[in-house]
Amino acid sequence: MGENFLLQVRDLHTQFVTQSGVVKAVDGVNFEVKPGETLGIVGESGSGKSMTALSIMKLVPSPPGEIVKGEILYNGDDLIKKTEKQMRHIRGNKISMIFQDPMTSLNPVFTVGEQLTETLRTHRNVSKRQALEHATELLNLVGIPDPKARLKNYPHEFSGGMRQRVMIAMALACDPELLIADEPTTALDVTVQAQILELLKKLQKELGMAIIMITHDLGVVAEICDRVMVMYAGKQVEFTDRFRLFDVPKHPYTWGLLNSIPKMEKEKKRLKAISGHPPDLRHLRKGCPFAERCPKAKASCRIQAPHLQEVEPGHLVSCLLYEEEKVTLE
Amino acid sequence: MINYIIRRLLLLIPVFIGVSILAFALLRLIPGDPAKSMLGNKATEAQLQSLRAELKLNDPLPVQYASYMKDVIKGDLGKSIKSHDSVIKEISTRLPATIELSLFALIIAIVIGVLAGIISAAKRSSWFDHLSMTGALFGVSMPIFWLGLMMIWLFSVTLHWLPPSGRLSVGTHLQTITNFYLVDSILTGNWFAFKDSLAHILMPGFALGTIPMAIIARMTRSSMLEVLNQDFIRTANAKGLAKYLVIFKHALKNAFLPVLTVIGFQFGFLLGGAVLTETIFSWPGVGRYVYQSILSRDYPVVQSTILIIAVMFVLINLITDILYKYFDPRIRYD
Amino acid sequence: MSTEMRLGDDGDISGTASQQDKKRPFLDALVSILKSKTSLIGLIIIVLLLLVAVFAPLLAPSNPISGGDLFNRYKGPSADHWLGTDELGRDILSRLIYGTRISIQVGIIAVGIALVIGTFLGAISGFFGRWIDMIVMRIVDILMSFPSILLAIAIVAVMGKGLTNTMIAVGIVGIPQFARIVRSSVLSVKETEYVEAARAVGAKSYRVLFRHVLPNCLAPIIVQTTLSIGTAILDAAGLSFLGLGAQPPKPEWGAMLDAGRAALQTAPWVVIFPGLAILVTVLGFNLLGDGLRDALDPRTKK
Amino acid sequence: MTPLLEVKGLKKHFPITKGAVIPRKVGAVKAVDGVSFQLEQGKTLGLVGESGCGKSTTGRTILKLIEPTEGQILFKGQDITSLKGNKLRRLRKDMQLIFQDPFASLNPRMTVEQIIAEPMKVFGINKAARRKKIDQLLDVVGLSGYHKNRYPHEFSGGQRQRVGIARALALDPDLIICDEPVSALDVSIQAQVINLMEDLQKEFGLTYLFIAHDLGVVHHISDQIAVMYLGEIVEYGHYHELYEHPKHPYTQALLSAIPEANPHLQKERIVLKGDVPSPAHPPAGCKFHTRCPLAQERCRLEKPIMKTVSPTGQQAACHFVKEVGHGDRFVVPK
Amino acid sequence: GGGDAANQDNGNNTAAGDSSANKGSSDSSSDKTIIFGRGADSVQLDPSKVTDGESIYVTNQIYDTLVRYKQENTEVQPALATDWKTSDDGKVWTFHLKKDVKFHDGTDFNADAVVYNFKRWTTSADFVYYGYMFGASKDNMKGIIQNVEATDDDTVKFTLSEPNAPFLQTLAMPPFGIASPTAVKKYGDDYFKNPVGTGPFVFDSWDKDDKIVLHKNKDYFGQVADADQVIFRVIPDNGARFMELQAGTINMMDGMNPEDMQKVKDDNNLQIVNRPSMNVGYMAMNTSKKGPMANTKVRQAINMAIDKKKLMTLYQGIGQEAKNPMPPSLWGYNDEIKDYSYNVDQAKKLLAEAGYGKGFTMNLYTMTNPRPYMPQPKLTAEAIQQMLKDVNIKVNIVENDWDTHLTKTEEGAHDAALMGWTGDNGDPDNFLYVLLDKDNAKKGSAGNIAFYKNDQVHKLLKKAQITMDQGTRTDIYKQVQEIIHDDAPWVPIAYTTPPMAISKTISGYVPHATGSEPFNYIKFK
Ligand SMILES: Nc1ncnc2c1ncn2[C@@H]1O[C@H](COP(=O)(O)OP(=O)(O)OP(=O)(O)O)[C@@H](O)[C@H]1O
Ligand SMILES: Nc1ncnc2c1ncn2[C@@H]1O[C@H](COP(=O)(O)OP(=O)(O)OP(=O)(O)O)[C@@H](O)[C@H]1O
Ligand SMILES: [Mg+2]
Ligand SMILES: [Mg+2]
Repeated sequence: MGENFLLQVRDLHTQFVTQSGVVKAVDGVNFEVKPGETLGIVGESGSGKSMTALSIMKLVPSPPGEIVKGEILYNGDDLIKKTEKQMRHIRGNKISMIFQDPMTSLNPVFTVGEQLTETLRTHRNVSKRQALEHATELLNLVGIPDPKARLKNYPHEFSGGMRQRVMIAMALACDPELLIADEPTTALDVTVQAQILELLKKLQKELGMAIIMITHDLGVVAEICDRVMVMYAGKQVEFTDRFRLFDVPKHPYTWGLLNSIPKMEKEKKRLKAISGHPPDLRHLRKGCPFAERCPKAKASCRIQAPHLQEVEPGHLVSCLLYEEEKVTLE
Repeated sequence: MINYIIRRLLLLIPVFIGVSILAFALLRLIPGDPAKSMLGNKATEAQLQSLRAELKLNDPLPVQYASYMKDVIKGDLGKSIKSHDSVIKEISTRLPATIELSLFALIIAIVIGVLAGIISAAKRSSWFDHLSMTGALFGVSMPIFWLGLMMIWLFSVTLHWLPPSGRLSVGTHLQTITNFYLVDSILTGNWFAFKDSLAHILMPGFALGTIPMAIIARMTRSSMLEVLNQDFIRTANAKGLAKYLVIFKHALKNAFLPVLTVIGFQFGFLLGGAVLTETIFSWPGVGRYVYQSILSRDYPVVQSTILIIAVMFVLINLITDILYKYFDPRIRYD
Repeated sequence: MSTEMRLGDDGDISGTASQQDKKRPFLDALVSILKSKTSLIGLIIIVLLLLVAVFAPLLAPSNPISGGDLFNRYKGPSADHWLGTDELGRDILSRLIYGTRISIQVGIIAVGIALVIGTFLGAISGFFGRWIDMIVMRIVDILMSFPSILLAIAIVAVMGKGLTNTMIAVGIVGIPQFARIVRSSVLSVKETEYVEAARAVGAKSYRVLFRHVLPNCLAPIIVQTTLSIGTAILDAAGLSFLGLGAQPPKPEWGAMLDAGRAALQTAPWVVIFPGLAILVTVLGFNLLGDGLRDALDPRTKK
Repeated sequence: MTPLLEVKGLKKHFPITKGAVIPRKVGAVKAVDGVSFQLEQGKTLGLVGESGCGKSTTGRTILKLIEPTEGQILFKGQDITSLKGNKLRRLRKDMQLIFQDPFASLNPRMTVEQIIAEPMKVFGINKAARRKKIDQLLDVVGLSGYHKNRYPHEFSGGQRQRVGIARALALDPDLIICDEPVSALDVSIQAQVINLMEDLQKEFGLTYLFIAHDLGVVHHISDQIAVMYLGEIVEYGHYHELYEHPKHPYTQALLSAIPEANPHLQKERIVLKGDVPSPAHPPAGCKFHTRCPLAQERCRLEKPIMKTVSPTGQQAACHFVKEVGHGDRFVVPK
Repeated sequence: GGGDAANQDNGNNTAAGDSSANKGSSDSSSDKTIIFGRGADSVQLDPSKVTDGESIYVTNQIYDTLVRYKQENTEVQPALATDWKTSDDGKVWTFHLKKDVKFHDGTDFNADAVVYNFKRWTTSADFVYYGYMFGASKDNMKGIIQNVEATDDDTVKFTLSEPNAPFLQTLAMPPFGIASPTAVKKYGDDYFKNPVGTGPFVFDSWDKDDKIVLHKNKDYFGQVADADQVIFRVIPDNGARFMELQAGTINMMDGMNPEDMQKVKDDNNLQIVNRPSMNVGYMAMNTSKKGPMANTKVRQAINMAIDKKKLMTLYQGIGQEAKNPMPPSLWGYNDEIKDYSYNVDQAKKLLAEAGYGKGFTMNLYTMTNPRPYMPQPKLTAEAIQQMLKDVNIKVNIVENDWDTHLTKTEEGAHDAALMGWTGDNGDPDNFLYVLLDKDNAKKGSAGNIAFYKNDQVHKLLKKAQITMDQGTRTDIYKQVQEIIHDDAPWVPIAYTTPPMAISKTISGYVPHATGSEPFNYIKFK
């Protein structure tokens, strides 16, 4: 591929060794992020979204977690081979990350100003004054009124939405090329979520960084992502652009997911739920992990593991249905 | 803030009343006759009678209590039955010894305990972690009276390194200002006395400080581990901060809050532990004194000492509480 | 109905981390204790102590009380007396072995007192709140204002010396700890939705408290109990060391230490071994307590 | 026909107290501040609103798990507002609650069988009858008999929610208050539970008060929807009409804020300023005026009343909507 | 001793400041300092108010009495009084006082001072010894001393209500040390910590529970001390105190662990000095209790069942088996009495005769604190417990601190109790009457805790009290001892010679039988 990618993740495997078995939290994931684009990662709880993101940052809690295989190429450099010290130079500087829960992600005993300038002073050789000025600008950028005064406040003096804005400001402090947002709006109310999504859209337009947006809300995906990766039980099941994902979903799981969402139509139809529940990652059976719940599953699905395949240009799916014969769903 | 402190102080009033009643009642319930213990076995019945009258021992208990409290409020803690000296004097000559010992033990405990706890948490599962936590486990299980004896046996009897008892060697002279010998010897520039009093306080200080040290180390470690697991630490790491900053700035300030409370509580332990330590090391402090006074039913002494110790204990906890809130910006007072 | 549900017949169907760190029944705790090296050591120590206590008459080489000969005082460790003899010429090993019975008895009874009273007070205080809470907590505050050893000494002074009174004193001193721990877990459990559910179906207060709230406070209570046994043994030994606890000729370890103290220079073994016995016993309970805490506390399961 | 449930002017103010010795009231959290509605047998009323707007408190007050401050609750025509003791307990048979958190709402120390049996035990139903009922309930909610002896932690979230539903059904209630029963579940599981609840409603003629913050879900399950803001109902109406033609600016903003799973739909979004104000200090006048894009001077001063805004009975409390007819109560159309 | 961390060269370091200088003390860096280590602090330094040895020990250095015991026995010799005479009826005593004696505060010692002191002792029940020795009570605060008057500056006349044989002996007791009236008035209630006497040492300072410092009285009318300073240090733990002695930081101590005796013998720098015995340690059996203890045969059997030879191992050579209620060092001791010999079979036989062949259970009260006559009371009790088990008597030990022990035994709570007595004045009356006369067998305030009541003994003891001739009295006391031996209210256990360990750098120290002695005879090498 001659394209210029900001980030390329190749065959990433991250696992946890626990008392009750090995959890393959990320099990062979491949994707790439182009400069300035927004990549969405969706999937149910426990499907490995956060671990994929933390693997990129090399912040997988270790022990018990460990990246066991794969490459993470950032501008062509493999992050996996980097030392902890080199990584600290990249984190918060080239790649930033914001987390789901703005309530707990800020240190409660330091002022917001302290936490904001800290990032700057770590990565940029600036004076305290300059850092404070920059921090004021940042707060202004993310839409916090009266930024100068607010710098002296502690996190608990902000509302949830405000805190998430502070988190975003902190992530943007050093003009990163890539922003990873792990469910940044899940803990927020819809009206506040709308504010944050608008803000992210605006910032991306202005600053031009790439975003990896992790979410379980297909609505959010539909709204801001350029391309989407769907994960199930640590595996990547589908990877394509958002229009194809919603218009022509290929994987039965994606399809089931879309059908599970109540549509706001006048005529109420019974929901088409996916049966069963996600598998225990410690005791994965052979074959496709979705086979147990898949309405299209065949005997072979329980034996043979599918591979990720480009079934149509720009549309990758991991399902046996497409490996043997081309089938279209509904 | 001031309001908060005043409110907390007011809240202490019922506790103090309770404590004083308890201290008062406990002592009256002890079997035996203080008049007799005062006069000895050669006293006549008549002598006993007149002494009892003098000490108001024949009054009903509530009357005794009321008159005691009236005096306490006036700042008069009464006279020791045994020595006839004013209780305030008796206690104030011994209290500095106990406080010096307790503070010394506490400082050792905090310095070593907190450091060991931080390093253990930061280097979880390292040999240091295993070693210090095993040590801490032995520490919390330690009968300190035995530890004290073993220290004496080793360092005094066998090795002759440290003196087995007292605060200062007999021939050593020290001009007392604060009655904390270590402080006084520094203030007067008397290095010989400083070395001497340090040699004396080492063993009792360590014996007394062992359990708090172990508790503080364990608490610091688990508190640090808990904090290190929290989201904001992940944020700090994601910002690319250096590791020492993450641990000593972001984690420690949060983790220290619960440790602070534990430290406050340890002070009470130290005051109690002083009974045993002071007995073993012949330390002329209140711990030993109150124990002996309990045995000889020296009512005014025991009552007042218990009251003073309880007040100190409660105040220390109040102070740690206030510090806690002072350090934690999330808590407001109004 | 609900044809979508196809349940596997395997029991373990929880799929996410958050599902696992919920409270488990105590069988699981036992398993995880057996798996942890340190708590296993604790368990082994305690089991051994219990065995020694039960089989003391079979294990002890001689009579711990009347087995002495005044002409045989302060003999060092030898083939006849592995740990030497004491101030009355009695075999120290035998006395230590019988002392196990006393220490375990002290630990269990003292903590039993603290457990029953403390749990009761903490439970009603946390559950009913208001003035009950106010009163109980003030009492607890008052008790906690005394350094515990001092309070225990005072109580023994009032009730008279002896093992029984020592157990009671150590028990009383332990009450506030239990009351506070139980109260705080009752307070948090009281707010849970399953307690609200119990109320919503019309269960009466006592039923809610005893069937829904208290069973869910068991984990901290069990941990506290185990750790308290260690502390109680330590405190009781301290009181005996001061001459207030077990009276002669009871082979209580603290009392043995006290008696041997006079001969520290000439016969240190009289002091060394009883102290070691206390240390190991308390260590055993602390190890087990730590293990239980890890096993029962979902937070440490990460 | 009288509605199954009627709520008139319901208020719940949680006092904010100060002072530990003598607590005094210094304010109130106006969690529910004058809520009125009617709910007919067999229907579902959806209650939506942002976090903290008082949805759960409304539900709990109706169940009399907390005492209302003001207002009236009529159940089957009977005023239950001040019921106490055994009468209240008997009422509990007819009203049940399903919780949001499938992990916190089941007693972890009880087996599924015990959990489901609990309500029946409380009402003294004998063992044999209980057994039979439990088997029947398990079947109804899609669990198998062999699940009976398992503990909650052995189940997945969706299954637990089924156990919670079975418990709620154990006494054959008429009304079930569902407090965000699917919010904690993943989409795929959420759909299963919604389907189950719909089936149960049909089969047993249940009436639901369905609380949620997800408009999509509420839209799907409800007959009528009430939108709450800061303890008050600001709009009320038929599920689809309200969705298609929201009249209140808050409802409009809420609807526009929902990201829809349709990439082709680029909707014009109304982004509200700021956050929901604290219910302890609600704004005067129209409570929404601080965030309302249409707010005028009048809104700051004058509290809007509920107005019927469409012939089908849709109502809204806003100065700027046109009134169609009168009535300050909602009537579910037959 | 070993190289303790304590100072060797403190002389150079004390120049910085001397805290004890507040009373104009002498240079504390003198080599001639007696540092005496002991287990407990003094209670008060007013000897007339205290009963404890630790107080008396110190006051004995500060005060003089009218007459004083000789250094090596309890014979009386002149002190503040140069000579005396008694009237024929034994009721009037006249003392001539030494001239030109001054109190430490510079005021004159004279007859008025003596009168002042005796009057003072009749003003309150606090003056315990006065009450006890002279029979004062609430109604009669003066007791047997009807009148004390100064007939001139140097003469004092005592008028007694009845003759009192031990009167002179009693006046030699340290509690009757003469205090400076000026100081008593000046300090009032605080006098007890500002003692002023005429003795060989002058009070300097007192740090409670730590040390009392005295310095030499250069103008002492008797032998002026060699030591410049005396420091009494409190080191409660016997073992620790001994270690200080080994380290050389103290040079005298009392209250050794018997176990440490051998260590002293092995140490070239230390020596043991035994205090002459004037005490007896015993087990009293409560004859007033119904049951076995009231039975003479049982008491005799118990006497036979106790192996004193074995018990002596607990005394480590400082004890001598006792057979009488008074020590052999006193005149009037009956050495012809043959002690019950250890014989289990005989004991069992006697018990069977008394109807207790199957044995019984009894309690045995004991004290926790070591006493001079019983250095290891706890162990003694335990040993007795073991021995009596052989004759089927089950013993429950009840252990109490000293005060409680006294209270309990005086009330008669015990079946048997360990007890002992140190003589006050070297008169047999001070043993036999106090400990075994029915006058002193009153519940609640008994000196006679065997509650032994024998009318013949009573008659004899009373007669001895008013007999002034020592030969006659000797005969009476020997007879009393025989009766008591047969009735066996006690098991006499030991007479001890309490050991003092002292550094070999001092000499001339002669411990006195009464338990304390002035240090002015001590010499430094
Ligand atoms: N510390 C850990 N030890 C063991 N397993 C872990 C640990 N952390 C995560 N896992 C497992 O890794 C898997 C992936 O977790 P991850 O957090 O990536 O899920 P997610 O998709 O982000 O879910 P959510 O939507 O709940 O955030 C889960 O099955 C989880 O059980
Ligand atoms: N027991 C209580 N004491 C004081 N305030 C309370 C209490 N319970 C609830 N509140 C307050 O009342 C308000 C409404 O709470 P409620 O739980 O009813 O909101 P909700 O709409 O259910 O929110 P959510 O969506 O977060 O569940 C909140 O501000 C809450 O803080
Ligand atoms: Mg996640
Ligand atoms: Mg709610």
